[in-house]
Amino acid sequence: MEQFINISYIVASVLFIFGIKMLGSADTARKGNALSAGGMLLAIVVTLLKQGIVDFPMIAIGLLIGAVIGGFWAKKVQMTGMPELVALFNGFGGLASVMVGWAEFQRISASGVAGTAVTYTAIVLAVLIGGITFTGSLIAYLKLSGKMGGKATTFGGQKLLNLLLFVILVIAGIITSMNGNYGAFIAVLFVALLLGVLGVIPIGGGDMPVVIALLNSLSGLAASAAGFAINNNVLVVAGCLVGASGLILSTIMCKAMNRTLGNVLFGSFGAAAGGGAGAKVEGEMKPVSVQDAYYVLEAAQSVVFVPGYGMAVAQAQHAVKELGEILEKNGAEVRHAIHPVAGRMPGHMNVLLAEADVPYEQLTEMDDVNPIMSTVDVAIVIGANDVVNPAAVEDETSPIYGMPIINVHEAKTVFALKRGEGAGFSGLVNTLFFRPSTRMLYGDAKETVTSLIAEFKD
Amino acid sequence: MEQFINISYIVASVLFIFGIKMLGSADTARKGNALSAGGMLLAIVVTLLKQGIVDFPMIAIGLLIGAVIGGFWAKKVQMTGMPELVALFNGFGGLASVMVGWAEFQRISASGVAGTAVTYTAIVLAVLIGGITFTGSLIAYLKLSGKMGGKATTFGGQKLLNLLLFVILVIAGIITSMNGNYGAFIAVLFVALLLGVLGVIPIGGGDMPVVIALLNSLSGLAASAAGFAINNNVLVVAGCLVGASGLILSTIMCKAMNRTLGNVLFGSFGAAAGGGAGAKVEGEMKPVSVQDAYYVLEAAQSVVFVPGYGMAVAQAQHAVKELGEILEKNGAEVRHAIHPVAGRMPGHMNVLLAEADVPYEQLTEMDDVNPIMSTVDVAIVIGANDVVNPAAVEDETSPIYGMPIINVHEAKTVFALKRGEGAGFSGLVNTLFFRPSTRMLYGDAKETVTSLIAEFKD
Amino acid sequence: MELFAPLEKEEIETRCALDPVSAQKLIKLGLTVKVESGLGNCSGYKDADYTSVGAEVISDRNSGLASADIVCRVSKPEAAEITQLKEGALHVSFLDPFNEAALLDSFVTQKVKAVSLEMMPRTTLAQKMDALSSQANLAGYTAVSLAAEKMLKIFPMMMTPAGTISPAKVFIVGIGVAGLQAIATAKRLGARVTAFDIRPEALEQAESLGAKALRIDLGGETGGTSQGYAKELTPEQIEKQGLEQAKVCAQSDVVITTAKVFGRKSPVLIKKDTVDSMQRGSIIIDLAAESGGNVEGTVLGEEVVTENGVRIFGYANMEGRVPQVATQVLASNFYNFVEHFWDKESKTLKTDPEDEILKGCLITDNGEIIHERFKK
Amino acid sequence: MELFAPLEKEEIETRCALDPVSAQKLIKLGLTVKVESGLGNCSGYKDADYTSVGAEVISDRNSGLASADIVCRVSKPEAAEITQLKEGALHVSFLDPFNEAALLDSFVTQKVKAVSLEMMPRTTLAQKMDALSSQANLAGYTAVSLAAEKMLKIFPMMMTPAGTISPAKVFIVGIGVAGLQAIATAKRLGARVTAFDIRPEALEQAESLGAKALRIDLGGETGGTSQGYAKELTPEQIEKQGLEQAKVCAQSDVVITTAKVFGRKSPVLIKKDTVDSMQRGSIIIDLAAESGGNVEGTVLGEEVVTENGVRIFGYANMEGRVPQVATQVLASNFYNFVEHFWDKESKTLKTDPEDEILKGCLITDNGEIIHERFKK
Amino acid sequence: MEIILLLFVFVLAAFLGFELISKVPSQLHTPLMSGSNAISGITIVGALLASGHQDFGGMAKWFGFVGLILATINVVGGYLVTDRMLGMFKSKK
Amino acid sequence: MEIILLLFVFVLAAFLGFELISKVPSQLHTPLMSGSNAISGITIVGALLASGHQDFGGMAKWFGFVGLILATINVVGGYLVTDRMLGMFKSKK
Ligand SMILES: NC(=O)c1ccc[n+]([C@@H]2O[C@H](COP(=O)([O-])OP(=O)(O)OC[C@H]3O[C@@H](n4cnc5c(N)ncnc54)[C@H](OP(=O)(O)O)[C@@H]3O)[C@@H](O)[C@H]2O)c1
Ligand SMILES: NC(=O)c1ccc[n+]([C@@H]2O[C@H](COP(=O)([O-])OP(=O)(O)OC[C@H]3O[C@@H](n4cnc5c(N)ncnc54)[C@H](OP(=O)(O)O)[C@@H]3O)[C@@H](O)[C@H]2O)c1
Ligand SMILES: NC(=O)c1ccc[n+]([C@@H]2O[C@H](COP(=O)([O-])OP(=O)(O)OC[C@H]3O[C@@H](n4cnc5c(N)ncnc54)[C@H](O)[C@@H]3O)[C@@H](O)[C@H]2O)c1
Ligand SMILES: NC(=O)c1ccc[n+]([C@@H]2O[C@H](COP(=O)([O-])OP(=O)(O)OC[C@H]3O[C@@H](n4cnc5c(N)ncnc54)[C@H](O)[C@@H]3O)[C@@H](O)[C@H]2O)c1
Repeated sequence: MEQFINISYIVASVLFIFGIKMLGSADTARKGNALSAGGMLLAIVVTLLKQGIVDFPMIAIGLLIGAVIGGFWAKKVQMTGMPELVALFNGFGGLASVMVGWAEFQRISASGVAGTAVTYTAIVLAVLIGGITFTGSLIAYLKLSGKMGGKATTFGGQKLLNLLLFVILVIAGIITSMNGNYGAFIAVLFVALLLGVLGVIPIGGGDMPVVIALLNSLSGLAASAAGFAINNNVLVVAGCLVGASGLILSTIMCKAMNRTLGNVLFGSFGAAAGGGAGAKVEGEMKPVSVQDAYYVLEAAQSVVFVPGYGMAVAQAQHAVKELGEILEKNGAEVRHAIHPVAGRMPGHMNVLLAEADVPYEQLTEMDDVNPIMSTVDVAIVIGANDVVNPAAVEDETSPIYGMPIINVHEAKTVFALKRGEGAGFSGLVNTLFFRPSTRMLYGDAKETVTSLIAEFKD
Repeated sequence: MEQFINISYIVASVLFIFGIKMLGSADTARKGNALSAGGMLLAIVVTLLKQGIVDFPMIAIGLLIGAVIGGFWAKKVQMTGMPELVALFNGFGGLASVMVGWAEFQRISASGVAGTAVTYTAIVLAVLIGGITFTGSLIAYLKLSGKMGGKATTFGGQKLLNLLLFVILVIAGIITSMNGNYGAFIAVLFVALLLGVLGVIPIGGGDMPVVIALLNSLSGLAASAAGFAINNNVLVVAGCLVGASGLILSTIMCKAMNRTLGNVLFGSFGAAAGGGAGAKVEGEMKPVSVQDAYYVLEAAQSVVFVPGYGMAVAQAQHAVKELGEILEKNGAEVRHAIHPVAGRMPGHMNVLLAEADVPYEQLTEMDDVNPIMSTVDVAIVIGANDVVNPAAVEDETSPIYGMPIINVHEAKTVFALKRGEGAGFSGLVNTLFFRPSTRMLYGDAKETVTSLIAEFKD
Repeated sequence: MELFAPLEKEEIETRCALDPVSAQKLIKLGLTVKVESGLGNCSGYKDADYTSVGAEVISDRNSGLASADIVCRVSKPEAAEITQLKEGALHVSFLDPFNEAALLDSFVTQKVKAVSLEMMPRTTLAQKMDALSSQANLAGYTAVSLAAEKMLKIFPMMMTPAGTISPAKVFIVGIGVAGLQAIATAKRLGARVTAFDIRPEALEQAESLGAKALRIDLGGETGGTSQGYAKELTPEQIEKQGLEQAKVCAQSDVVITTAKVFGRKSPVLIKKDTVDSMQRGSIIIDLAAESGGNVEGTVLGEEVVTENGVRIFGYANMEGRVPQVATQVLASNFYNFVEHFWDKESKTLKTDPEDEILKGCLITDNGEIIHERFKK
Repeated sequence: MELFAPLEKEEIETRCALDPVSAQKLIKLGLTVKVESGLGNCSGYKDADYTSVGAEVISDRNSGLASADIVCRVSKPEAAEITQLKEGALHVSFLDPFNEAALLDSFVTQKVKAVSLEMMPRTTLAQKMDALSSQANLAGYTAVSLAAEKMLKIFPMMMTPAGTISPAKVFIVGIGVAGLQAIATAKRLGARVTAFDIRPEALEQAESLGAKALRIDLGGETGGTSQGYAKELTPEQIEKQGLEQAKVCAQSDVVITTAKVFGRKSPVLIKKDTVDSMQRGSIIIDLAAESGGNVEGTVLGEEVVTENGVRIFGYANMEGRVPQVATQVLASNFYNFVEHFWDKESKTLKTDPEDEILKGCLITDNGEIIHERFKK
Repeated sequence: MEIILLLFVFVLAAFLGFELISKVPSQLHTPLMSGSNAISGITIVGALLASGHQDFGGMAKWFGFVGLILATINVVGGYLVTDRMLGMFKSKK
Repeated sequence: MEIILLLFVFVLAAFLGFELISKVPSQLHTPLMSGSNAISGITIVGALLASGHQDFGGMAKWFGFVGLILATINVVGGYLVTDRMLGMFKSKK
């Protein structure tokens, strides 16, 4: 029987593997979810066959209560409320791992025979990670559902407090692992719960989806740790799968926001520290990888291309047209904004874009695109320079002051495609490239656009 | 110490994982190989630390002999001789697994305590798979090195013999697994060796690379089985990694030859059976998936595009031009062969291809491309029909008999892009689409070409 | 066998029947090629170009006509010249057979095999000899280049520092070979092109070149004949078509009409009121002018400026505006014709009257009219 | 303020200074706009078009000139007309200031502010008022459309049933604004284009439009001045350049030259022997004809056919062949100029002589020549 | 040895987890998160053992019971919500 | 239990193996084959045990010895040949 159960666990794990894989692509996602649910059912059923499982009434009641609550909430929730519900569920999962760890700890304590260091360590990890997951998810839930201010909350001495808690945690953790001291165990639990709160409070509501993905990864790890504690392989495998894939997912989500994970998690601390000093700094040209640019574009709703002489030099027009088509298929609104002096002859861009068969309808004049620029998610500047130089509208001393430009600097994100630090025809420095919302995609424009296309095509 | 060894095994396995992953891409392949070699070294060294390892002189001698022979051959071999050497090495690996299994079998027999069914089964599998690998690889080696006729060899009654051997195998295998009977064990070994020979002999020399990849996968599985036999996790993991990735690799290699694995392995049987009857059959239109087409194109050295009216309807010219560029970058020679009457007006294809900026140098006239057509690896017919209808040169009763066509039917492989069964302008049936070397890529030409491009961009 | 290409006599004809390249190919085939002196003058070739490839340049037209087994020329012959031909000779040219019954009779009398280029079947196999196609193609191109040169505006769109120049709007009526090439050329230059034809498959073809197809539901039966030529429309259909077209015309800078109905006077597709609704300075090129014109007000061979400043060009022989290529492809058609029926062994033409192509284009043979449609 | 656009007097001038659209924009700005009756005749506008946007159409040229604060016109004025201008008025037109010292003196005497369009600085900021650019652009386009219309062959490649028609070979010498547009247009039509310029960056620009750049190592110093105009070459450099160019010319169907050196007679880039080496029927369009021509044998305003059948077009006012757009962009340049210096409050022009643009193009002011290069 | 093998399993699962997710379209980020959240409810197996196994008694059992309820909510709710999300996603397309 | 965990390890490794190789350019087919052939020489660990371990004696030991030599050839030769192939491949590019 034990063999059978364990083989079933293997099957369940395989179902989880397929489930996760299929969830990653639109066509198969729903079936993937069903598969993984099947795996879960299998794991639950065969567990009930385990030798030594006796208290079926208790189990039945527990399952029933849980299923009713979970089912009810899941059915009732509005589309808009789903993310916060997921956060809540995730928190419960974390707490469940805490409970499993705690129960095992109790069992060992009660049995009188001391557990091994490995088991204790596993229990500590399960409780620690599970605890953080629980309160962290709860805060995320509160923020998302508006029951708590969505803004990033920081307070003085927070860093110090965190440090203190960390020290306590390490000491208590070590003590527990060594000899299963109950007090230390409770200390770990307590600190974990606190850390979850403190960790999530400073993060703004807009970043919550990433945080939930990360907490989700953590709850997987907590389950995995619980698996080590009770020596159960399906817990280890399924938990670890979730842990790893969740981590990747949160990274991907960060990239789609043009952020890093570190920036999301600890960004507000930096902000708190560096705040106050409002001086306008020059900044630097921040390069971005094609892959990261892809994640941003993939999530963009409106995109404006701004071609310039560099597009002509690179002969990138066909690639640009294709990228435009792909973005449109992906659901974005695509425009090509042509500045009257772009290129080196009147109508330079028109010739090229007509050659690439960009429909005339997508060609937008400067005066038409500027008013909507602030609603644009991404402006892609392709080898243009002078025609997007904000100095023309901002810097009275600039030789091009007074020339109307395409105001890409108002777009949410700007990707500037250039080969290097080269100036435009007029030889002026362009402050656009130094702005916080601008990212540089260095390299020949055609190659860059082609690699962007490649990213879209998997 | 045991813990340490096992953790080192985990590290070694991780190195193998990275190694295989990195071997799959040109930039990292060499480093990947080095990493995996590092993993191997680690595995060997920590094994020597194992409790109970005492006979170091023996080990030293064995390692020395093996290293000298392997190193010498590896250094000496010519570039052209490498594949057969790999086959030989692979055979040795298989035989080594046989030996490990046999040694374990001996040990158990000698110890007097009967082994478990699981252990015996594992031993049988190790010996069986290892044995097949050994002789199979040997035959592959002989065929490749020209020491044996490269042609597929079949003889009457082969099928019957195979069946007989299979029955013996099953019976002997079961007996061995049940009670470790030595005679049955030897029978398994013997049959395995024979099966290896019989399995590879009927396969032609051109298909040997696929066979070696498959045998390589088998030798991995043999190692994995040996791992089960001696309860060693690194053997299980590394062997299984090789087994799975080798299987995928052989599938990929088959696709690159526009074949299926089954066709490669058992093709000659079919040929032997259906041979003789030389009647010209009509055949059928065989569709091919975009992915399989990709594998063929990826391996092609020379490609000819033959555009027709369908390319114009689909407005696929930009995509075609891009695919051409990609193929060129991939090392293939690319031509666009324009038939004078292709399209619906004189110069129809020229307008479109010029719009897509296909260089004039790549446009080839019918009379220039036909003489080299038989050396072309792949001809891609994009919505052309009448202009590639072999009836014009072969069927005197055809209304278009006498019109020169582009002889794509002479190319090694033809991919025909059409939406369905539609006829061309002249309304004639085109036998090209029914020929054995032709594969249909159904769908709008632009979409098909775009998906092909997507395949190339990973 | 001897092949002779006489000088074209019509003033307007800038093309000729043979260029040096095709002459050379004919000679390679085994023919003796004679051309009348000055043949290539208008299309950019000198007599020396012909002699250098082995053709004989003769000044005596009459002897050339009298001794030739094959006579190739562009325009139909004068009746008088037919009588000079050898009995059994082959005469290949445009003939306008529906309107030139007398000419056909001369051929009959003289027992000359007369091939009418107009009657070449529009099959895939015959396309290499199809002079109507090869010439219509060039007519389509020159129509656009003429329009570009005559227009007060430019074709492409340009977004310039001095404002945006909008692309010219071009409307092509009749999407045969000429119409398609006109679409392609106008598109290349950057115009917005709309196109119309009564044959639905032609609309798809226009789209395959990037034009916008104007789809008008004419009701009733429309479409092409089996030969690929357009059927004649009922008056109601023409009415409805005119209405829809007028709307497009009013917005167009250039209108090019190419609709011929084979063997008849071309239909009038653009009425005077439509022309009057067009903008000052816009241009109409009527490629059907020679067969009566698709536009009310077209005058053959002339530019007409209407009161409201619309300019209608009814030039004849539009393909003759690029005489060098027109001659090149036409000569190639002649060569392909000869080559197709050439018998290598006997070094003569094998003219099997059951051949599908000959059935289409051979009008007279052996002293009688053998073509179904012209039999009396 | 009052702005007046007089009729262009030169016979060849088809453009005019104002189109209705820009007139309307000027009126919106707060100016009173007067145009002489018949102004837009050649460029496709009627007097009614002007009145409908609020401009005043007057027949009395003299009163118009006398009362205007700003006079806009295309070609330089007759000296007599300058004396009719109001003191302190602004006169904007092409002036050819290097060759018309007398005219400048008249402006000085009359105390008129004269702006020379030729002298507009070639900076990014001034580009919207740069009439040289806006017109050269159209000249480049018309050069190609003229060539297409005049050629015996066609531009695009066509692989047809009647043989392959090879693409026309076009050679563009001088890759300024006109050269670039010529490249673009010829490429669009399907030609193989080679281009040459002495400025290396111009070669890159040609390539950015898909042309093949002819790279000749001239040795010594070459390149543009800071203003973007070309420097004059030494005789040896011209020699060497001629040699390389001759090779390309010999193979070209169309050669278009655009090389002007500012303020001087244009360099002769294509010598007679080069022209003689070209093929019969090939075409040369010399866009520099007005300033002397880049080609030996160019005659201003005419088509010259050489002995070996090469046709050299030295037409003047090429941009005037598309007068409607030429007027549109030129008027837009005028408008942009006025708008740039317009003071909304006072509804007058703010002409700060320290302004970089005015420094470049304002020649006379307050009864003296203030431009550095023309000061005596 | 057993713990080592568990560790091995853990490492392999981690690699597999990383390999499985490569490029997820942004519309699927939330469902994927939600779906894998449901999988993380696998801790339910632990809770089942703790609440129903004879080895566990007293407090431990009750902890297990609470854990069971929570984990069940996570599992049941998680799968259902994910399914709903994916359903909408599809119909939207 | 141990055998089950080994099986688990096996299954996970199989999935990982499938996921690792997706699209290999055709020039790399042979090196990849050769490189993974070298890895399959991992059976050398088994041979080491068989030839050097005290538990093994008599015939078994000698089988192990033969296995050791063969596996070593496979490992050493395999890695070297692969490296040579990849070296040429690079210089060719
Ligand atoms: N339109 C006209 O008629 C005309 C005529 C003459 C002059 N101009 C002037 O030209 C300018 C036009 O502005 P613009 O924004 O189009 O161009 P721009 O200001 O000249 O800038 C071009 C940019 O493209 C980049 N680039 C060049 N080659 C590239 C390649 N292969 N891939 C990627 N990037 C490349 C260059 O940076 P890197 O070197 O770092 O790559 C440069 O910053 C204006 O100043 C205008 O006044 C216009
Ligand atoms: N060149 C000329 O001047 C001229 C003029 C008139 C006629 N023609 C005649 O036209 C023919 C030209 O031959 P051809 O080989 O170019 O064309 P074709 O024989 O007419 O064949 C076109 C093929 O394209 C396929 N197709 C149509 N739309 C498609 C799409 N969107 N995607 C993919 N496939 C598509 C059709 O099959 P499905 O329907 O199954 O997709 C059809 O088999 C000759 O017979 C010629 O004589 C030529
Ligand atoms: N088989 C071949 O290889 C071959 C060769 C040449 C042409 N063709 C086909 O023959 C057909 C005719 O070609 P063509 O250029 O000689 O035709 P055409 O000169 O006879 O007529 C020109 C076009 O005008 C259209 N037309 C006629 N009446 C009209 C009306 N009232 N309104 C609008 N349009 C009208 C016709 O449909 C035709 O498309 C085309 O489909 C062409 O593709 C086939
Ligand atoms: N700043 C701006 O926005 C702006 C506006 C318009 C033009 N420009 C620039 O000004 C430059 C000149 O433009 P243009 O069209 O008025 O020039 P142009 O008419 O003065 O000369 C045309 C071209 O001929 C070339 N040339 C001169 N002598 C030559 C010789 N011997 N051989 C070959 N070529 C020779 C010149 O280099 C120039 O490219 C261009 O680089 C253009 O991009 C800049």
